[in-house]
Amino acid sequence: MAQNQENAIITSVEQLSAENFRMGFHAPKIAAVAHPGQFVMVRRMGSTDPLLRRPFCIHQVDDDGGLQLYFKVVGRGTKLLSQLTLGEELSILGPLGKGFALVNNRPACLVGGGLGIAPLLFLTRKLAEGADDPSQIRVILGGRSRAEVEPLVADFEQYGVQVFSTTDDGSFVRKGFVTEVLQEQALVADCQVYTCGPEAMMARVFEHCQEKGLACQVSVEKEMACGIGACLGCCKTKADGTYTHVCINGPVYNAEELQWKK
Amino acid sequence: MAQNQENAIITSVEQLSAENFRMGFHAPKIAAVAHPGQFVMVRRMGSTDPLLRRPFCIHQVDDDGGLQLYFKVVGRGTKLLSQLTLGEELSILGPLGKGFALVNNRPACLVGGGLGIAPLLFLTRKLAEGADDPSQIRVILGGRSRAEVEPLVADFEQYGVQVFSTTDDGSFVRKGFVTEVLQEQALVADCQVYTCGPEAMMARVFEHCQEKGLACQVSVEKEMACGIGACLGCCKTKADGTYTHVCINGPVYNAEELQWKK
Amino acid sequence: MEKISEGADLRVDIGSLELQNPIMTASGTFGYAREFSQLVKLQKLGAVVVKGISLRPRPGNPPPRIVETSSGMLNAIGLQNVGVDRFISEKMPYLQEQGLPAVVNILGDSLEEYRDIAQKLRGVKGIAAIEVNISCPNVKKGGVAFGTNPEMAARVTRTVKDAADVPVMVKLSPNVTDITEIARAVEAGGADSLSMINTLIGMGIDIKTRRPSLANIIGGLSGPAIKPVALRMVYQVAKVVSVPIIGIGGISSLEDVIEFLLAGASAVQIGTANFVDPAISSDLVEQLADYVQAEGLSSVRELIGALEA
Amino acid sequence: MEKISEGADLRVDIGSLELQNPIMTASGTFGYAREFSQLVKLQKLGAVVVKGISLRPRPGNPPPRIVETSSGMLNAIGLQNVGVDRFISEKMPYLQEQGLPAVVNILGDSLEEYRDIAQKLRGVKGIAAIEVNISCPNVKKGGVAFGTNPEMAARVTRTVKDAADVPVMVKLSPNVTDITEIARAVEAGGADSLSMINTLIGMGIDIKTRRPSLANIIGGLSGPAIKPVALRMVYQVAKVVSVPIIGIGGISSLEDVIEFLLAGASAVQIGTANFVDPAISSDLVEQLADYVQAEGLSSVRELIGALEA
Ligand SMILES: Cc1cc2nc3c(=O)[nH]c(=O)nc-3n(C[C@H](O)[C@H](O)[C@H](O)COP(=O)(O)OP(=O)(O)OC[C@H]3O[C@@H](n4cnc5c(N)ncnc54)[C@H](O)[C@@H]3O)c2cc1C
Ligand SMILES: Cc1cc2nc3c(=O)[nH]c(=O)nc-3n(C[C@H](O)[C@H](O)[C@H](O)COP(=O)(O)OP(=O)(O)OC[C@H]3O[C@@H](n4cnc5c(N)ncnc54)[C@H](O)[C@@H]3O)c2cc1C
Ligand SMILES: Cc1cc2nc3c(=O)[nH]c(=O)nc-3n(C[C@H](O)[C@H](O)[C@H](O)COP(=O)(O)O)c2cc1C
Ligand SMILES: Cc1cc2nc3c(=O)[nH]c(=O)nc-3n(C[C@H](O)[C@H](O)[C@H](O)COP(=O)(O)O)c2cc1C
Ligand code: FES
Ligand code: FES
Repeated sequence: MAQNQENAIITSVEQLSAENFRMGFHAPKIAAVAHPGQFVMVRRMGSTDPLLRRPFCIHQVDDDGGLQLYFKVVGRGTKLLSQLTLGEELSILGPLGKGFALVNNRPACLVGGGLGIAPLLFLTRKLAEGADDPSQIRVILGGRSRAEVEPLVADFEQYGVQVFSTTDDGSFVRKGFVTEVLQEQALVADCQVYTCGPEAMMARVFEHCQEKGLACQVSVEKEMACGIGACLGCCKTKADGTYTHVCINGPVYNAEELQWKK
Repeated sequence: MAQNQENAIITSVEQLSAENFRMGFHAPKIAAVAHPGQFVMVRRMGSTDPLLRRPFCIHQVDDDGGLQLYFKVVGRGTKLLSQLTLGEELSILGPLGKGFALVNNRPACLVGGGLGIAPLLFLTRKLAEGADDPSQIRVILGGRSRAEVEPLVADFEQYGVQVFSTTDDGSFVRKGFVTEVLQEQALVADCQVYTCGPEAMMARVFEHCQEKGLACQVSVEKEMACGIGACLGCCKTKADGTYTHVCINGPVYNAEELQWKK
Repeated sequence: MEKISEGADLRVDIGSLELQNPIMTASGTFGYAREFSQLVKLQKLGAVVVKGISLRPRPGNPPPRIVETSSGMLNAIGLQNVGVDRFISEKMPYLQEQGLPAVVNILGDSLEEYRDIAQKLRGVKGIAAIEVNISCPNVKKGGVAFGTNPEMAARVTRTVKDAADVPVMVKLSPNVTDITEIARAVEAGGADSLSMINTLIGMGIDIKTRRPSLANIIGGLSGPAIKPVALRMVYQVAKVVSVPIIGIGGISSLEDVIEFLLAGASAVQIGTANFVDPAISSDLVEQLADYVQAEGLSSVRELIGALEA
Repeated sequence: MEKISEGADLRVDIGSLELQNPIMTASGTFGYAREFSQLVKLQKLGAVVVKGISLRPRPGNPPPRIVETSSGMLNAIGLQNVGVDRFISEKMPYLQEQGLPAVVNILGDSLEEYRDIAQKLRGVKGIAAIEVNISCPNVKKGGVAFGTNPEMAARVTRTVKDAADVPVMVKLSPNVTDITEIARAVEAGGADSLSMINTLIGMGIDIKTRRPSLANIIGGLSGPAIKPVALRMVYQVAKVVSVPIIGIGGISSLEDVIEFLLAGASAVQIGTANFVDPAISSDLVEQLADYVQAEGLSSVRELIGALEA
């Protein structure tokens, strides 16, 4: 694990919907070693409030040191982030955590809900690059409405994967939950499922995988202070009742490792 | 006193030197009632650090609701302020305090040092507007070096007043202190002196005025929390040893009212 | 702007005192209300607590008196005030004219001073309650603050209670090992309500001059920085006393107000936030009304102590 | 980047312990140092204080364990740690290899536990000192924290001092009425140095769920928010004890470090700031060296207690 703290310049800002933003940074050291499913912790300098860094999945990296985040404005930190403009500087710490275990050349199904779509783009690219037939990779994108899904579809389709979209309100493609789309896929037993999204959604995806005997990797969230295993703040209960620290043991887990609320 | 709290949009940003900025705002309610020598208190929203508003003299106002501040980056608050860009919004509270007592149609001499130049531009305009012969108004601008003085000269000259410049290091016009220029003016006894700048400079200007029997108004600074007489934080010792509150009784005083360090 | 929800019932009871809503302003941060007359809708406030009043006028501490800290500020105003007599003749009339429920914050060096102030305030129109600042040093006991010793805290409470003709609110100092011990003593001493917290004791240093940032060396820390401590103390005290509590400490938003109510406060005081946004106190009244309505509560009272813990 | 001033003498003495410079990291905020190995220049640090160690492993509190506050954070980690045996076998080797002076923070439920841990640490290579966390509840005394009672604080100090074979640093709790009383008691109990402060007790509430933000309800407040309180306590204690003091609380910049030294601290610990900027501790060593040089000081020791007040 090569961790870095970089002062990264903002190279792009896209507002994908009222609350969702995609931002590009020049963060060559982090981009060079990032793995899908890992995250970074971001901080604006010059003020002690908000104090702590904010964690975000690595949405995408490119070969020129570019790193993208895809985030939603939910509170003060993300609000301030969304107000930054091209050329401004941010401190980025990463890459952090354990990412997805890439299972190449086996059918894959990626299920993202809302902001859970964030880590799946980088993952899709890596899986597609390692696949003989990228069309065997299915990506299910769900969101509350059109704005959470539509702007991202083309980014996934460029890799030649099959993209299925669904929205809670039916404003884009079809009305329904990602799990319904997942059920229809009739996935083969050696298919690897990767999922990220709200806990309740991931719980349902996992339930489906258990029924079908599919391997399921989940990317989870937890409040974090340090991101590097030092504060012991980001603990989550495992299936066996003991604690795991999401920043170093996660954020990606095999779903059966964790305790899921029924 | 009509006080207002306005969310004001930034309409201009000029960087006059490495550390000195001039910023324009659309603050029509405040601009409409402002008087030279009054100040405003400014706050960036969205964070509790820095917490308190920062006080700045009103540098200039125009008839279209425009209000200008001239400030120097000395700490975190002014640093953040300097990083704001066109169109961003700031909360401005004002106008606050008692400004200069305008003595029209008497010779006037305005002495500004460094950032003390800030309130003198608005004052110059008002005095010039009220004067039969603006050329009887002398303005002495001093600073550590060229960058603190030169960019402001034309703004004063536009009102037909006499402008004298001096710099500590001689990098603009002449080398020396404002008091030297003041001494050379051989001001008549009914001349009104207005001064703003570092305490030591104002003390010397006042000393000169006492020697020559000239009336001297000074604009002083003090740490402030509220700006409206509520916190009692901004106290300064008067000549008689009692305290005065700069935000409501000042920032402009007749120099003899205050205690001056020898 | 005028969108205060019609139906919302914001009334709260501080013992025998009913307030139209739980938003008060904190002593020393709102002057004598008049200072804010153009910036806030005074009429909307639940009550106004005035700057601490002593028996005789006090000049206060030399400058510097304030310094900013991270999300907070230190003050060492030194209890500058005009004294109780001039307070009654010069400051009360405005509050009376405006019909603002005034809570008079009082302070003293000795039990006798507290008593004398309370007596002088008897019969003065417009005083809704006396708030007793017990963070002051007891000169006779070597300068130990009344509020740090349960026995002294109880005695000053009793003294004021006996002398006053209005409800007595006692304002607790947070600079103690066990706030519940002091709270219980003050309750036993006859307090009608408790307000908490006063400032934490802090200090700042100017490294350029190598001198303390405040002439008084130490000062009181207030603002958002102290909110977690204040909230914890309100929560702890609410569990052990039966008199109403007024929450104070760093309150700057509707969310903060609700946190204190949930923790067990019946009302709150807005302090340092008045400096940051002079309109905040009446804005919070409006926001609270909207919240109560939006949440479908029959009264703001439903929030008091409603924490699920 | 490598511009640490050659000539600057940063050495300080913590009793018999000489540190190459006064910058340490605070317990619970720096893991066991290894976590920071790629982000900080470990070799530059004066010392590393490890996460608090108990006699037996502890799982810690359920989540949520942390929540941000204005310029601070609350934590209720619940003293999760691997226990002293595994600490020695699993964590110490890295610190030994790196030659990092390790200060071992210890905690217990009883005097016996403190004693047993100190005994187990005897003879372990690389331990520069033991730091005794006395903010823990004394189970036998109904859960009152050792650090809030002068007598108990003195006894736990004496117990560890008698059992340990390295200097003993006692870490004071700020949640007390009179910190100087505790400090004196701990000094009399045999402490070689005092570190201060531990976290203030605070609380947060999530108004959406109406539940406390922390599963443990209350937690420890740290970060820049508490700096003024910490600085005040260091200043007060420095005036009444003769053992060295290590300042802790919200330190996040060179300016903060100097403030604590001026107030009377001989060294400082960097806590929450490590989360904000993982490189800060060694950066501060470099900045301090530059400062000492720029100010023309013959040694950083000239700053200690040099406040003009
Ligand atoms: C490993 C990891 C990866 C993440 N990746 C992304 C991503 O790619 N895109 C994205 O939009 N968001 C992501 N998040 C969530 C993101 O970190 C939070 O939305 C953000 O920290 C909120 O900051 P704020 O200041 O805007 O909100 P706050 O004002 O701090 O809080 C607003 C709300 O957000 C919740 N929240 C605050 N901090 C966190 C946190 N660390 N984790 C989860 N919820 C939090 C609070 O409980 C509250 O309800 C990720 C979180 C983790 C732990
Ligand atoms: C009535 C009044 C009018 C002013 N007008 C102007 C003006 O027109 N242009 C201008 O550039 N500056 C003006 N100042 C000073 C300006 O308010 C401070 O420079 C500013 O508040 C510093 O904020 P900061 O966060 O950048 O500095 P901080 O980080 O807060 O402090 C940096 C340095 O500035 C000093 N300082 C902090 N606050 C104040 C304060 N309120 N007054 C004086 N010094 C302070 C500190 O002691 C410290 O040395 C005025 C001050 C007052 C009281
Ligand atoms: C400038 C200032 C002056 C104060 N004066 C008094 C006072 O006279 N009497 C008193 O009981 N409290 C006084 N306080 C304390 C406040 O009323 C309040 O308890 C404290 O500031 C915490 O609330 P806050 O964080 O909202 O400011 C003062 C506080 C400040 C900041
Ligand atoms: C997440 C976290 C864990 C901590 N764990 C311990 C601990 O195990 N033992 C201890 O004595 N102090 C512990 N502390 C307290 C710190 O060492 C320090 O005293 C306190 O945080 C104040 O310093 P700061 O403001 O710089 O963080 C912890 C603090 C934090 C934030
Ligand atoms: S965030 Fe600090 S241990 Fe995981
Ligand atoms: S700044 Fe508050 S009284 Fe002057």
